[in-house]
Amino acid sequence: MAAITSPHAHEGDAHLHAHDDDHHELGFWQKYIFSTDHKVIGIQYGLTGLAFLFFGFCLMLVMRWQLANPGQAVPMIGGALQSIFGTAAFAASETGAPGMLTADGYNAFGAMHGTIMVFFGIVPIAFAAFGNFVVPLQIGAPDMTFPKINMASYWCFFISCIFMLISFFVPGGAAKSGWTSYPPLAGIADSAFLTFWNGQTLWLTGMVFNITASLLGSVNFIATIIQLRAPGMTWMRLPFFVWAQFVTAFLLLLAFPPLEAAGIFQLMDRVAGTSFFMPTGLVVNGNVAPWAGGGSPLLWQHLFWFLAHPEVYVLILPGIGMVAEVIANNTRKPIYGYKAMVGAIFVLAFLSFVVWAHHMYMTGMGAAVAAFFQTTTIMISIPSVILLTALMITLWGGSIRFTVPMLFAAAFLPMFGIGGLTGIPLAFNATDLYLHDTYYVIAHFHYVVAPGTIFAIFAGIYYWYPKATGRQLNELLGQIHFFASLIFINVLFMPMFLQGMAGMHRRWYDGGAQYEQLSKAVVLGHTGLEWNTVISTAAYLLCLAQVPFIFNFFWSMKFGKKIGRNPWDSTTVEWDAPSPPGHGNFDKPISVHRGPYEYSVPGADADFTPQTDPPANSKAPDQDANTNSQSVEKQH
Amino acid sequence: MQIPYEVTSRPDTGLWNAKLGIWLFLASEVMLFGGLFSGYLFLRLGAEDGYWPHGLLNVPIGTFNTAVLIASSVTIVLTWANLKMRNWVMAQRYLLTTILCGLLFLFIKLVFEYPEKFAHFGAYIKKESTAKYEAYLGNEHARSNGLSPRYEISGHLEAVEVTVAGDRAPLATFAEKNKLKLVEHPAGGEGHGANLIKVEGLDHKAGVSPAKMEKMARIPGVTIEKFELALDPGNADPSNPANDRPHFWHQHATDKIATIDAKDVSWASSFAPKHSSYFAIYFTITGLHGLHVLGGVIVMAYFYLYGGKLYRKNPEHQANRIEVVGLFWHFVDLVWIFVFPIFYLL
Amino acid sequence: MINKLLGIVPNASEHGYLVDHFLEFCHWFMAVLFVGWSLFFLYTIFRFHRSRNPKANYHGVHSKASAHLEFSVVLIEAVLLLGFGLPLWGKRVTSDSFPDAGEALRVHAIAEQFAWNFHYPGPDGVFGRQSTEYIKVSPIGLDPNDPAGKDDIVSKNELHLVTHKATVVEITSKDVIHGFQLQHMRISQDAIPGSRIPVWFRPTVAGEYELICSQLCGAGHYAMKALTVVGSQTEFDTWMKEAMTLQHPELVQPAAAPAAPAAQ
Amino acid sequence: MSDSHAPEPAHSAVGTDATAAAHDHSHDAEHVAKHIKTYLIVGVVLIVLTAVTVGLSYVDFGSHAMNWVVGMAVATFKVCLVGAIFMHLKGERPTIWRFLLFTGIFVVGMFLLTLLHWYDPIFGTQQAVR
Ligand code: HEA
Ligand code: HEA
Ligand code: CUA
Ligand SMILES: [Cu+2]
Repeated sequence: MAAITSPHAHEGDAHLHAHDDDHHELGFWQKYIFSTDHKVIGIQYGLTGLAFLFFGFCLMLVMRWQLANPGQAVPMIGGALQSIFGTAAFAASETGAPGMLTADGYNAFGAMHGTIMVFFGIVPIAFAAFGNFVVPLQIGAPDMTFPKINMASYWCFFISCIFMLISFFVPGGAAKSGWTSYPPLAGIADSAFLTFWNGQTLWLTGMVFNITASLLGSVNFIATIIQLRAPGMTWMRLPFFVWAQFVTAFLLLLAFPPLEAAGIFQLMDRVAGTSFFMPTGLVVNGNVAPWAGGGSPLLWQHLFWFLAHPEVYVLILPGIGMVAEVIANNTRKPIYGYKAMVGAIFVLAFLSFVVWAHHMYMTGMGAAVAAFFQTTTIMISIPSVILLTALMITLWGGSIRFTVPMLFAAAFLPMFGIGGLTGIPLAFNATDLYLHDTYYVIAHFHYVVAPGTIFAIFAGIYYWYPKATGRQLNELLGQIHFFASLIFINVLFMPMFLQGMAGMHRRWYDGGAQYEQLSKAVVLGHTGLEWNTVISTAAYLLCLAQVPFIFNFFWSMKFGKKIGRNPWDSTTVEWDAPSPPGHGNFDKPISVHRGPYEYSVPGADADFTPQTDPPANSKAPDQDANTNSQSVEKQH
Repeated sequence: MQIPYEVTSRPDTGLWNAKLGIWLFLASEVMLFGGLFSGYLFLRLGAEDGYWPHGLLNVPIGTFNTAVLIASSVTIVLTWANLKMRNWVMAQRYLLTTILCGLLFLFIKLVFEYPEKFAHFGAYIKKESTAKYEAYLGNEHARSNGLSPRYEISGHLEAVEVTVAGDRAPLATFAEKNKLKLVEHPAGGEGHGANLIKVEGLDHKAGVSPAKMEKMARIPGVTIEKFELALDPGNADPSNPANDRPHFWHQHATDKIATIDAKDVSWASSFAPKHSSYFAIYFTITGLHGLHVLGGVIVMAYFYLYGGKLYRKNPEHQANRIEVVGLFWHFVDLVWIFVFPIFYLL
Repeated sequence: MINKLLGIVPNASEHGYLVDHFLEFCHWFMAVLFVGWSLFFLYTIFRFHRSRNPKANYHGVHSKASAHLEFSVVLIEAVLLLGFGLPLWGKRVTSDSFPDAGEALRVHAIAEQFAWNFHYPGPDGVFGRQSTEYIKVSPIGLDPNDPAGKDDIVSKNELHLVTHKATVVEITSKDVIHGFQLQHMRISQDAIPGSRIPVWFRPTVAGEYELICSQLCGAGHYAMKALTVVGSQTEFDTWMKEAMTLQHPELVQPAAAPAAPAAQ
Repeated sequence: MSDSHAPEPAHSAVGTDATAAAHDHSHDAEHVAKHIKTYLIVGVVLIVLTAVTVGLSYVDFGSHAMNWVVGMAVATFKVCLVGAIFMHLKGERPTIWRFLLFTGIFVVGMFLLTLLHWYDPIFGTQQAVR
């Protein structure tokens, strides 16, 4: 490390900080477990997140079995499931086979699927893992501003994971009131069990830790991006991914605390008997409920959606950022409308704080408030259109090479398009009253998060894996993974629109077998019910399609093709570091001389000009950096 | 490896890392307390007329605690100023004062404020039964003076009257264990025959603590029929204009005893969080605020005890650390500046 | 058309066709955008594949097409919002949109885990008082001492309505949040404990429909449905009479009295 | 201010944190010493204002809402004092001001919109039984 001069050498204090820990190897624990190195923390977040993503998927596979075959025991693993999750979640079916998902079990799995996918899968991967690993490298920083807080963030997150996992095994099973945990349902859920030792209370406690972890992380991200940009890395030279992370961090920082407040309220309701969310005169099971009353269930919904709407942009923005990086790299040309895109994400972020009640259209909203929220919701689709349009126009005139990351990034565009466009009928009160809580909504948001964000994450993994490991993932396996996933994920989610239009509602344990209207409506030759089977089959096949990826992921760590610093001929700064980068990241001082996507610069020798190339060697204009940075200081 | 701008400012942003970090953290704290306060507003504005109490907290003690926090805000900023002037001894003195102020604040809350609430008792009368208790509620007086109606009768729980279906032994054991006295009701109690039993505290002062009352109500067969309270002045003399507005000095329960039928009561408990939306949000916000005070005290104590080493190495770094914890401490003070009027005064 | 293709359930209320039109419009708009964008997308990835275009163009697109496109998206969305979205909701929830008190059939819907209770005011047209005190006596806590409530009808999981008669349903819940959704009527409103929220509509097509509980309310949520019978006024009256005989035999005309024991 | 260039020469010459601090210090210390009196005065003003808040809450301003407004006005003024003087927001860097501004907007938005929803229900909505 002694050889590694910090780019900020003038800041270093030889007397105070040149500590010996740079010279001798850290022990295993400090290096891999309680590490303060942003790369290790990023990888920890990533592996934990991937494991949870897979776990969340498995929960859904079990649920999908029940939806397609109501009342039948899960084949083969039914007995095992019963002994793991207990008889509250898995009873014997009518034929006596063990392992039929119960209604409570279904609700618990559904709530946990939502929670885990959102807060323990996508956010940890897209935001925390990629943000931790890539952002400091892309801005040329030696680490995060607060490495110890960074470590605290991961371990706080880890504790929240433990809470969520053990909640499956307490009396009554995991939280079962939806990922939205609406009271009074969530308030009375499991109250027959011990005050703390029950699913809903553990869910709340886990969420409080999760929120704390996110807050610690986002403070760190913002401070890092503001303070630790390498010399010359002006605001308008930041790669788009960094901007996306910057804005995402602000969303988390400012939107999460109200949910923390709400979580504390709900904990008080459950543990101290308060009635924040309990209106006067509740009658549960024919008995007057033991609460003083005077609260309002809508208060929870407001505080929850105040977070949860910005949260959905937390799910998508890092994804768009990764897609932008991959597209620029693989079209070999600069991103179209970089500045407009940066502007768009700021507008998006700002608006996302004032649209939340579009999830509450059916709660009895008067004309004025409804008008406000419909208008803002429609307005928020505009920056999304700008982002997507800019990315698509970037393709025009490019020299597109379809590497595996590019396949996923390209597929992201139409998939996100479908998800986003189907948000429009939901955005109006009058049409939402038909679609609210049907599978149309389920399909809408899965299109944005599954073939949307998950594909973006896959693009990101295939793209930055070489930087993290020094080896490349296998191309062929990647292509199999891509094409199989693309096909099955569409067969999986597309019919849900039909089901939704035919009146199939979400959170239905039997997939709608109770309802005549669903079996009456025939769409494309199948009744609403029969589509359940198609969808479930596609889900199993989608799971199968992940096998090549999982194999590839571990196999390539040892046997993947070795690569150098810059396997993708990329321009951004992270590719100037060794692969994998050592402690402190760079082995030479970093200074930045141009924008992030100087591909195919006319007159340049190669079709890419790294940001760190000194201007003398190339004719690329060292843009008017001064004015640039000033204007950004003002506008931002 | 060294992180840049830990101590000195980055030229273009003019900030060092921790200062930016703490302000970001405070922004999120603003949202956290914003969420809590919006809960307060929502509940308060949604509360029916007459269901948001006034004047239940001890104003002089609250005022004193406010002053304590303000004083500590001054001392922490002086700590920082003295570190900037490289006056270590004075800085340590001020820091110690700040820590002591924080502890004093917590001490007052935990010893004088919270426990008092758990010993006090209040019962909300059902709307259709308020006329029966007009002598304690004074709603005639309230109506003619344009005041909010009153539904709650509060005071010191002196005794409860219970009926027991079946075996009395469990109640007797409970009473013995909890230092309660069982008295057969002298008049036999209208409508309950000889079944009505009066449960009293061993002496007048102790009464029956609300917590014990609740435990007793859970004994199988035991039904609470009546509450006997030594009334608070507001209920003892409800049509006295002197009781229309909250008093500054804390008012003790009077000697006037009221008997309330349990069947006329919609909700009764000590002034615990579960008592009403008001106490729920009061305990939640002040509790969370108290945790912030505690956190600040712990960090300051750490800097007080272990800051010397860093100061000798790099005094500016120590000054920065104090500035950071100071910012946090001012924020805690700032939250209290809102908490105090909205709960104690308005 | 697209709606049909997607399998929308048939509309059976007066205002429902407005909702359907609006939805249809949205779907056309989305379809046009999506098809347009997809064609562009597919052409681009074909045309600018590395094998066909080995050298990328640094300057990219200069045309203003994207700005025009974005502008027209904004325009159409504005039309959707101002022309349909806002007025339609206004027509559902404001005071002047609600039918006059005398004209409409009024029902209370009280949800509980996992059933719907419907409360009709009976012949006197006045709803009896409700209080949690009487929750053991009556599933909706009807006060037995209130004269207005003596002739009230309470029906479980069965909602009877009259074709072409404006209906106001006041929706509330005893325990947790449920959702009152009559998809054929294009009506949806959460049942929120602590508040009683009215919705109104005018059924046009006689028949039997399923009332769906649209909010997760616990283990029985999936099966919490009620039968909605829409028929002529006479059919409604007949049902009402039957219900009266069952629930308040003492109030029914003596002529009907002999029938009462048989009905019980 | 520009961050586009590598460290400004003057700064690089300073070398280490310690010396940098020393350099800043003499200048800083004077600056700080001047403020001490301000801090004390503000402290006293805050305590006096606390007494004033208590006093005002016993004055009848015509309606409870008016008392509220007055009480909140004094509290807001106190908070501004703490923020501006103790927390040095007066003269703080624009970066910090900017995100605090947005935080403020969002908090106010959260308050207002939540309450608006409460006060603009569907026509005829009532509170159910107590
Ligand atoms: C990443 C997540 C994400 C994203 C980005 C969005 C984006 C949007 N969402 Fe969605 N939404 C969710 C996640 C997301 N949503 C979730 C999780 C729920 C359900 C929560 C629950 O109840 O459990 C939900 C629910 C939900 C509802 C509530 C429905 C209900 O409960 O009844 C509404 C209503 O307004 C809505 C609207 C919108 C709108 C208008 C957008 C807009 O931002 C969309 C704008 C985008 C576009 C308009 C696309 C533009 C681009 C193109 C068109 C390019 C096309 C390209 C090609 C063809 C190549 N969403
Ligand atoms: C980010 C959010 C997210 C994601 C990604 C998903 C992904 C999926 N979801 Fe879900 N879902 C929700 C969020 C999400 N979901 C939410 C919030 C709800 C509402 C819950 C509620 O009602 O409260 C919901 C509800 C929901 C329902 C409705 C249930 C009901 O209402 O009754 C269904 C039904 O089919 C479903 C299905 C699926 C499927 C098949 C996927 C698939 O797309 C999953 C695909 C997954 C993968 C492809 C995983 C890949 C991972 C790996 C390969 C790991 C590799 C590991 C290593 C290398 C270590 N989801
Ligand atoms: Cu009732 Cu769902
Ligand atoms: Cu949303």
